[in-house]
Amino acid sequence: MTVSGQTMVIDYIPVPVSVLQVIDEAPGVKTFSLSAPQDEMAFEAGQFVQISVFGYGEAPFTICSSPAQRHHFEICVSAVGRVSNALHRLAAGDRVGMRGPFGNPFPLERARGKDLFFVAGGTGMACLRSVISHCREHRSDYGRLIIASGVKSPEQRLFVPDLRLWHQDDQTELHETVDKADETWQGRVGVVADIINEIDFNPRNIIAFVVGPPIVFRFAAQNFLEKGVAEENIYFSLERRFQCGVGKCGHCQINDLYVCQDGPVFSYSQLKARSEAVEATLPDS
Amino acid sequence: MRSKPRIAFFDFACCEGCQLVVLRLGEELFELLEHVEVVSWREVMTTASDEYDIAFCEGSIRWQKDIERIKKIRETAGTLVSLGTCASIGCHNAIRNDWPLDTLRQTVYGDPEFPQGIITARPITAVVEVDYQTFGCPVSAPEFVKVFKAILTEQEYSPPNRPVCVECKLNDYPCVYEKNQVCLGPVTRCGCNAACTGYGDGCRSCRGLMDGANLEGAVRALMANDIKRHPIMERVVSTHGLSEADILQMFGAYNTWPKVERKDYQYED
Amino acid sequence: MQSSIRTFAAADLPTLLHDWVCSQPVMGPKERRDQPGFYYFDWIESRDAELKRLARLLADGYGATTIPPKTAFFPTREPLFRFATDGHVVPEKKEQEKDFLLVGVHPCDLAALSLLDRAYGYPPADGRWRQRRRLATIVGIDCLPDDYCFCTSMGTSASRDGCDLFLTPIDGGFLAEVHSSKGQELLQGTHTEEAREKDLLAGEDFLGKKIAATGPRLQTGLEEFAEILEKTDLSDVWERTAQRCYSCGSCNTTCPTCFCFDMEDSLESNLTSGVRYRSWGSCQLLDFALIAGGTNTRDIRCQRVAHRWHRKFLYLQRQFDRPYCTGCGRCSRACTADINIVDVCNELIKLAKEKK
Amino acid sequence: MKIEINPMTRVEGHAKLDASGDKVRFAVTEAPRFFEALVRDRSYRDVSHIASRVCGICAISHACAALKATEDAFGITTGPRIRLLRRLACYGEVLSSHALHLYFLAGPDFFKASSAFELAASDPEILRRGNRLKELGYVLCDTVAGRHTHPVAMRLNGFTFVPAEEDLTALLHRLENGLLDLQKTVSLFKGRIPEMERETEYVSLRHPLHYAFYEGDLHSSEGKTVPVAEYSRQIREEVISYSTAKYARWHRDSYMVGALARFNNNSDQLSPAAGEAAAELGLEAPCYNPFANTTAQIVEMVHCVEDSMNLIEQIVSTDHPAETDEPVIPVAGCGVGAVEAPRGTLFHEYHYDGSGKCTFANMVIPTAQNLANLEADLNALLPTLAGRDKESTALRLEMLARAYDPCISCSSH
Ligand SMILES: Cc1cc2nc3c(=O)[nH]c(=O)nc-3n(C[C@H](O)[C@H](O)[C@H](O)COP(=O)(O)OP(=O)(O)OC[C@H]3O[C@@H](n4cnc5c(N)ncnc54)[C@H](O)[C@@H]3O)c2cc1C
Ligand code: SF4
Ligand code: SF4
Ligand code: SF4
Repeated sequence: MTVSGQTMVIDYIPVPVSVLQVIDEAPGVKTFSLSAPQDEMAFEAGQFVQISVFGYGEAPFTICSSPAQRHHFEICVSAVGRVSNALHRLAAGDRVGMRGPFGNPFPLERARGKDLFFVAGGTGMACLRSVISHCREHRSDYGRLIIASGVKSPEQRLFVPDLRLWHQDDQTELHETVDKADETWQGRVGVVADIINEIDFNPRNIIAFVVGPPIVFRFAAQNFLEKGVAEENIYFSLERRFQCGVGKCGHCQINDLYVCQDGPVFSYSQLKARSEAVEATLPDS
Repeated sequence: MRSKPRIAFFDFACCEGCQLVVLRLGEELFELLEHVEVVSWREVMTTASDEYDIAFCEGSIRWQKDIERIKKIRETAGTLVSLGTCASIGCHNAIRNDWPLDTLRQTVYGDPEFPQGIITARPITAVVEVDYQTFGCPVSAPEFVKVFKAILTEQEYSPPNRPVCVECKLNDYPCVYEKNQVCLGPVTRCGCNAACTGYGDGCRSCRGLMDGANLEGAVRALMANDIKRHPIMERVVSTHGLSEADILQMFGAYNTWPKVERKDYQYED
Repeated sequence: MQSSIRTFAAADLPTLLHDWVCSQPVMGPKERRDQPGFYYFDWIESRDAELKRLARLLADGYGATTIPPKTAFFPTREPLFRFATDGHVVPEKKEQEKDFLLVGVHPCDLAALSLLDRAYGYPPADGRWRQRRRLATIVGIDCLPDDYCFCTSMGTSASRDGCDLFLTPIDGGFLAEVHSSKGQELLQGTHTEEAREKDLLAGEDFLGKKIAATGPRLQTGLEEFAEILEKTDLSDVWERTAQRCYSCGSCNTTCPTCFCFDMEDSLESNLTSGVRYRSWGSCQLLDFALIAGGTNTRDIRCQRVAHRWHRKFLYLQRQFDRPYCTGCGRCSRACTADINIVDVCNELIKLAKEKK
Repeated sequence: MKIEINPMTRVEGHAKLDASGDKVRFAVTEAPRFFEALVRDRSYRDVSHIASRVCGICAISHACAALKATEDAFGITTGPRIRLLRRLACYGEVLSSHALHLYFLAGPDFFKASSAFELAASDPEILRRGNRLKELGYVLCDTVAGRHTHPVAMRLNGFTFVPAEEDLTALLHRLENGLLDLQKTVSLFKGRIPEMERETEYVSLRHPLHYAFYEGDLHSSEGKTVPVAEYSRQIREEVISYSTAKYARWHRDSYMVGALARFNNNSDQLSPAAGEAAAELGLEAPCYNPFANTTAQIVEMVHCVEDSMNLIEQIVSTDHPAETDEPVIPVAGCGVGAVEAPRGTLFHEYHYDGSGKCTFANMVIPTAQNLANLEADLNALLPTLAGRDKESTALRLEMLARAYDPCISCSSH
């Protein structure tokens, strides 16, 4: 079991991994720290694993910990269905199955020397945390690291200790917003895509990474495009439901692309002409 | 480990075939029951309890007093399961709503007034919300088992939204159209493992129409008219010579309840 | 291995089959006794009556099976592994870890197996498919078309892809093309002769007859067809087709080249152990493209119908250089809504021409 | 003493039993489903399928009665093989239904248990055996009709599917084992049946050649035999104010149908092993003990198992076709069909118009026919229980009601 691409034959049999720790992230969202199979987990930021809760099924989750951390890895899961709810009932010491990692990572080679703009809507942060951690660990390889994060309400914020850190040090520029504030929230209120319009950046030197619900994809893309960011420099990480993770079961197809193999990270230019990429349908089209 | 959940079986107007299907599971049932404590099951037990966690309800609502009874069950049970087509979508019971109650009473008892207390027939799902639905007349055993296990392992269960044809194919059963029989399988929710078509009889849609079923397409495919057909379908249509009314009546045998919304219905409740 | 062509007498077929069945498990076509004309692939028992029936089907020809022979490598529903809910997994013992023989595969189905070799072989390869393919020896047989076959348009009428031995019925016997050493071995126990000129001609004659008898035809080449699908707005045809389509998936579940699947965990009554199964899927089913949050990227029937043609004749054509259709006609035969794949293709072609 | 048992448990359907003073009442409280009305206007194709939904326990009997009535209306005479197969399915149903009654419904009373599960806790083998016998009956039905509840393969003038010879002969071995289980059943229940005596009229079908289940004429122990088509002129049905099931009478105020009635009328035609079982159980015709209905059921189970083997041999050696693709041509007409359901004689009558739409239906259900007789028996039993406490009186009354094996949802249909 190694990084996808090197795994040449697949038999759909997961390897058991242990739950090391369960962290309550937000209502309905938990982070699981899982042991790496054979104590070694090689992956790149943006890749996902297929997690099995036996008796319930299997589902894809992006690894949300830093690729530098190899003895264990983390996934952040919102409870929406069969597997995710079952995961939420697990505790440290329980075992789950894992296959992968699979999928294409974020194109960090292309991003070298560029300013990076991360836009996370809701649990989208789960998907971006790994790449953000990586960029901070390799700070000198990149220009500005701008992070826009939006959640429905303050209690929905994920990775609060990380957010605090990203806020405090000067390595990252973190902009947070909530759809609806409460008494604990003094920060910005409003939709996350608007942050793109409020910040000065050089559109020609930007690589944007967007993850969120379809509405966030649509408005973020529109705003970046209006600012003059090239289509091929806007990246999305998409979600579909699928069974295999290796381009066989057919469920994740977006027209001719397989989310599991050609993605889950896609550039806007790849998606815009594809009718089934609902995330890339611009709001006014 | 928490203590065993208490389960109860209840029946309303029906043939009690669903309970027989459950009883017929035999050894498998006994194994499943290891995980629970059966506290009420009138058909096979004398003792009964008013406290239970999981209730399986079979049958349709027929008497006025059934409404109170099912509401009480709903309040008591943490998990409520509608068992079979009568409970989930009304089954044949709902056909009776096509007729005024007086006519029915006159036809059967020779007295338009007797018995009293009867209301429009409806599935229990029309009165209370249920947590799990099972279908089939009688309930499909594999689905019952699946739901039972899903409840015990706290899983969701969404009834399959695919037609019986899928199960015919996966079992390599011949399509009954090739036997010159009409089949409603292409629009019927699967989950029965093609119980009827496997024995050469057309599906009668006892598990109800699946979501997004193409009824118009079915009428078009089965109705005697002059569209171009392939030989198998041609033979079926020419021998059975179905009219649109016939086709809709076939679909209606188990699927009549939703029509209750119709304006020309006489409500009796 | 040099390919050679031999002949043997029809009367020798039953003994040949007997030898094969004695040496390894054999899967071949059968006809349902309660429904003549319905064929299926199944394991052949060594009983005389069963071998005679098989010999008859091979000699007289048999119509396409409803479920294609890919089932030998990818069963309609198969256990992947057993598990314990505490996280212990045990690979399911593969039923056929032994070599086996698949006999009576028609040319279009040979082509289909090789298409699936490409799809399942594309890295990372599907281990189960590959393993079973390696264990199998395949004997193909030539056939004559029925009203639905259109292999000539798909270039599969004379396919010998991946077969070890290929039989063509000729007067009084069979022409046996040997395509591998395994194929050669299969003939060892029987008296065969080098094919003579006249036998080869008889073989060609058979193919000629087959091609001549194949009625339905695609009105354009395959690459042009892919282009039509890519470039033209064909919604009229999609909508017309979707009005009839049930989304029942029978077109996919009978197709020899479809390879989508679903996986499902099934718990045993003890609730602590179970089996993960995989079973054939279908992109025509309503839930196929459902994603978390309840969005369905193909919730409209018309999108699903279009996807089927796009996937078969455009996406996979571009990925593997072959359309994922062999012209076997199974989907049209199975469709209870009378949707005929060739008719729809030709309607699409016609519409594209009109739009030009 | 006032006793009310509501609802009756371990019976099929909803009923209540109340006794106050010296009067006992057995009231069917099951909701009527108006089957006789809802088949009206529907196509002949659906009638037998809707009819089988009257009852989950005797689904095959309802389907057979409906098919026979419809065939009668359309002037169809079924071939011998079809009749043999249907008889086999009826045997399966009788076996499974009686096994259900014996081991799951009535049985626990004889062992002071409140349910079969409780019984299983003390002796799991009893429940297993009951389950095996029930399953054997179902398997017979499955083999012939696709499944027991509700049969799929039975159609007008034939079957949509006919079991292969191997499938039928494979049953023989199971049937032999069934006989062994039945021997144990005989010893288990022997001597446990309460005593009582009340002579009444016994009604069943009677066939000149065999112990009637699937076919025969209507016969009364009063000495009268009429064709079943006569049923409505002989038997009077009557609506009772407190019950949604109708009561029936023929020569007397009430009559009994079911296993005991059949035994009393036809015991001369029982299979050899069934005859032996009857002798061992001390059952002799005529028997006037209604509790012995349960005993008669055991005897009938033996008969069904033994004669099934016989039937299978006949079916295998008859090659008259039973499966057909040919559509039935409906004609205007009326037809009556009667079978012996596990609980007694079941009549269906249908009228069709020329297009095959049903214009009239009537179903006379065994349990309904028994109700008047059951009440009479209960009223005869009550005075003999004087001196017992309330609980044991109630139990005894309940046991008598259960002995009739009432099928209540059926009776109000
Ligand atoms: C590459 C990738 C990375 C991902 N990363 C993450 C991650 O980091 N964190 C995370 O939380 N999620 C992630 N997801 C999403 C996650 O995989 C899905 O939410 C997945 O469906 C969860 O599986 P489940 O079994 O819990 O839910 P499912 O049981 O599959 O249900 C999911 C949803 O589907 C709907 N649904 C399912 N079945 C039906 C039906 N029959 N009828 C109607 N609706 C139905 C329901 O609305 C439900 O909300 C990722 C997905 C992909 C593809
Ligand atoms: S028999 Fe019915 S359900 Fe089965 S494939 Fe044919 S049409 Fe579909
Ligand atoms: S078989 Fe026909 S009706 Fe069914 S999904 Fe395919 S095209 Fe549609
Ligand atoms: S698409 Fe139809 S004709 Fe083509 S290979 Fe599949 S089943 Fe055969």
